[in-house]
Amino acid sequence: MTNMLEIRWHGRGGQGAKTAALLLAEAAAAAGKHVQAFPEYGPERMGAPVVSYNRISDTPITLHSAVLSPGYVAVLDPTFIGSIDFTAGMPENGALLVNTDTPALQLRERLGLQNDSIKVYTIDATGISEANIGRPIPNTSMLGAMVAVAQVMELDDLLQDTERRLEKKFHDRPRLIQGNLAAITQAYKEVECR
Amino acid sequence: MALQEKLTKTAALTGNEAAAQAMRQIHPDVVAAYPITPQTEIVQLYSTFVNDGIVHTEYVAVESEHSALSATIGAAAAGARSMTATSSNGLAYMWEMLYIAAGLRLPIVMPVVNRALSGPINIHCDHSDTMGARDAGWIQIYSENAQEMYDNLIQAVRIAENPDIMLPVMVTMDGFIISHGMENVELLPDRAVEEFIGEYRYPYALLDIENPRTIGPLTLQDFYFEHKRAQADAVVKAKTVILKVGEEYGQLTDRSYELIESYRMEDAEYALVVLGSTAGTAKYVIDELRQDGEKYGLVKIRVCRPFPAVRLGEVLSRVTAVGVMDRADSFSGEGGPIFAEVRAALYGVSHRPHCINYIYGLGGRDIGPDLIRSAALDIKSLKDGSESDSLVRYLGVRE
Amino acid sequence: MALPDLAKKPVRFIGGHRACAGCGFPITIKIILQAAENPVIVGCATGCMEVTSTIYPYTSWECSFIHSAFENVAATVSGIEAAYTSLKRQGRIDKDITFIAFGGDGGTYDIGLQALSGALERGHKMVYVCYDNQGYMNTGIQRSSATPRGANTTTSPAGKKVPGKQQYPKDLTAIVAAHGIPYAAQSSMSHWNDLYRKAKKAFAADGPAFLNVLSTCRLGWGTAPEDTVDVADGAVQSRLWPLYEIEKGKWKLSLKPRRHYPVEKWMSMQGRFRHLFNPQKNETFIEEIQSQVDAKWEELVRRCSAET
Amino acid sequence: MTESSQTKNLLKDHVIIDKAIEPNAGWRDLPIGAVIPKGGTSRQFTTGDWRTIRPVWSPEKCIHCHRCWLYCPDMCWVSEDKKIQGVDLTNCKGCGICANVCPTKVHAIEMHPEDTKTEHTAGED
Repeated sequence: MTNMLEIRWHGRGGQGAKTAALLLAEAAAAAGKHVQAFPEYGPERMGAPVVSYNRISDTPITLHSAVLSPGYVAVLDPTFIGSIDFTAGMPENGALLVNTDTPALQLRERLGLQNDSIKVYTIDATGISEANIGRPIPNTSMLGAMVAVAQVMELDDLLQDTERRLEKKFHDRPRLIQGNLAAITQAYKEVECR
Repeated sequence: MALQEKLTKTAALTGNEAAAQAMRQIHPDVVAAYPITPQTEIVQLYSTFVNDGIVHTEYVAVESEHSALSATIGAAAAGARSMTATSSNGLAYMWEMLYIAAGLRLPIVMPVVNRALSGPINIHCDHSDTMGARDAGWIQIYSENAQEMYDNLIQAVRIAENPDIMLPVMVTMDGFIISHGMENVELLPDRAVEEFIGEYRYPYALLDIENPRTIGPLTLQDFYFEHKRAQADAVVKAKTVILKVGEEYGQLTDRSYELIESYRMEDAEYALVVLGSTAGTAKYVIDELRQDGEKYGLVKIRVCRPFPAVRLGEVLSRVTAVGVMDRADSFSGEGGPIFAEVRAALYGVSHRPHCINYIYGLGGRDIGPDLIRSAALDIKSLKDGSESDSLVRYLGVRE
Repeated sequence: MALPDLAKKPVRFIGGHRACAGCGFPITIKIILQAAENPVIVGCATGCMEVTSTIYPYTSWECSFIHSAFENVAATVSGIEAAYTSLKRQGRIDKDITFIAFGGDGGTYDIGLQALSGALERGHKMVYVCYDNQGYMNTGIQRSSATPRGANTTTSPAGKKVPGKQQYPKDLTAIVAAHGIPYAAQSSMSHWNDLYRKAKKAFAADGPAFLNVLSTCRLGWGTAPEDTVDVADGAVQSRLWPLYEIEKGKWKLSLKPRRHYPVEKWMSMQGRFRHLFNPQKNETFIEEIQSQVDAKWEELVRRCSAET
Repeated sequence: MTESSQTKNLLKDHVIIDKAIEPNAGWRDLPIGAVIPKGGTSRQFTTGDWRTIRPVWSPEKCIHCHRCWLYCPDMCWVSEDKKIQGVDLTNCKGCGICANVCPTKVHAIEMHPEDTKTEHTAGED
């Protein structure tokens, strides 16, 4: 069970934090992993800060408790910076992935991270989404970046599974599918670490 | 998410999706249901199956849970395989009809997503809803995860409709934790489920109009007791049937099921007794304790009605101390419902272990490995001590 | 249809039931069942009808019958109708079957109103029959929202200060009609021809239909058993219980009593209003009831003539 | 799900547990769920002994309007070929509705106290 990844996603209601966790779980499951994805449910509606989680492992996962010390944290909305402690509970050598156009080094300074062992990754997921899909929906870009950061699976596996999934949903909109795949690929490759 | 893509053999599904898929494969003739958090997704998905023409089910979007079970009762008595689903206050609103479904011996299968009962209102998991319905005459099967929810629902049809049983079955999973959590689930092919469950049989179908029957008459002092005695007998027989169905299901899937699941109990000195999703987390803790050289084991109660008292007695009589974890309080002043029943089960065994109760997780309060470990270590201290200090301990509540 | 012809059809509700001597509802059942051409499946709410006709192991029903609880007959029959629809669609059943739900006024006006409303809104093809005997008679004559003003019941007793039930009955037929179902009607077991004709229409309706049928409870009303039909007739003649129907939204009066028949006369036939006459007559109270009956009648007549 | 030909007559295939219900039957011998597996079993239950007065029918006066047949709550009046044959007192509770609904001018039914011997009642030949 030592190989189990735990991920926490921060977003706003309606922004896709829950979907990002579900997409990652589905892709990882398709790649043969044991997965969990679960949101933290409250009465919040659109716009409120929300959190969701993943567990991903090579062996079956029996834990059904909250993720308290995620090795990986993803932040879908840059406007959270300064208002939420993303690193809460993160262990040594954890990795923080933020959707922002701020370079990673600058972000690290802005966040004033106490723990030097935590790696900070940035990706302009909103910009990548706009460029490739034509809409500022960052979750597939963030998915690509997170797969790279946490080394969940090979990029090709992720692309294959996502394509299959999107084809079911958007079979009449091939450009949308290609745009999402391009966004995933770009985010996977461009994610920056400091 | 498109539904068809979920039809592969293994999929990542939420508990609610797994339940809806099981229902789709069971393919009831009638589903009458009312939405309630956290069950809502099940009825949403099912109505999508109906409106997409994937199932031939007649979907009755009733105006309340009372009517949901009433319509399901009517449909089952008419001669149609019928299902509903609910949670929490919805189950409470069905209360009267729960007893009637069981008393009329209608083999209805109902997923129940465990949620705390009001008040105060809370939408998260505990077992107060189904624990309160233990004596309604339904068979109760608790699921640890989404896979078990799926497996249990399919087996429930066979159990309910067995001619010796003919009782309704509720299959539960923990609200949000399982219902909204996505996990790997292995699905059977549709055809395999169809063959496993067979055709619906109710001997007194109302729609068999050439043979008019009266269902639900008034029975008085001269007959009511006999009807109830027969009902009690069916519950006893259900133990054998559940085992048989669980074994047969194992041949189909490599996942066989019993009344209880013993985890690392072979040489255990201490045991936890748990239901539902917490059993999974507790297994993780047991593994850790075993790594530390501590002889702990776990007993998961899968079937709560009929209550597996004899099996529990056999398994638990070998240990020194037992911690019974209840995700509901019975407000008896003497601990939770499972505690009372486990202790009663231990009365008849020659070597009675110490037995203590941990009430935990009410209203969805998280139960993590640390809390379970603290309870596990706590029962070890009972070894030489007396039980005179509080037998009922609240785990994870602020003092 | 002449009565002797009606008697040629086998009756699907038989004797040996244990309703009071002179009970009204068996007459209601008989007239309605004689009007059904198809095989019928009957659902019944808890109440006198269910309790007295199905005392195990005896049943007075010659057709398929189910009772499950008090407030849910509309939902129970919804399920049966859904089962029928499903099996028919699957080709597993081919007969035409008629579904009837019987409920008393307690099970219909009060505790069962939600289930009734739900079933009507969903559009199940069933005929819901309220056998309205104006109170909870099964449990010992308690008031319901169908009990007329002034009636003495065990929960609206004629006391020293309060002379029986204070409220006027709920206009259930209008409430039901407001669901926009294809057919709703008010009838009385005293007017068999009217009831028979309306039952026929109800069975033929393309969707849910509703019959609100006044059915005397001689025990609860305090009348002699032989007067069961007469006292129901009095309610119709006095215009307290008008006979009308609402067909596809069109309101139509079925009967316009010719002579003036004061409500007082109908009330004086019944023990439940005795306190309004003895030891002295409560003129103001009775007059007020009369004027309410008149106002309701005029409103109904306006509504019906506006429609034609 | 494919519709096999066997499922067509599913309702016909039901196993009917059609035991007669004995008054002293043990719990194993009763149909499940308190179902009464046959219609009209109240035929075996007699309510005639509730009666203190009985209807006496005069066939010569009867015009066979069938109002008695219709308004009898206990289905006692026997009709054959559109003619009233008499009253079967097995379940007659003596309510007197029949005598009351018999048209005044016809007056073919009278209520008599139970202790008087009467003729012209069906099934009493």
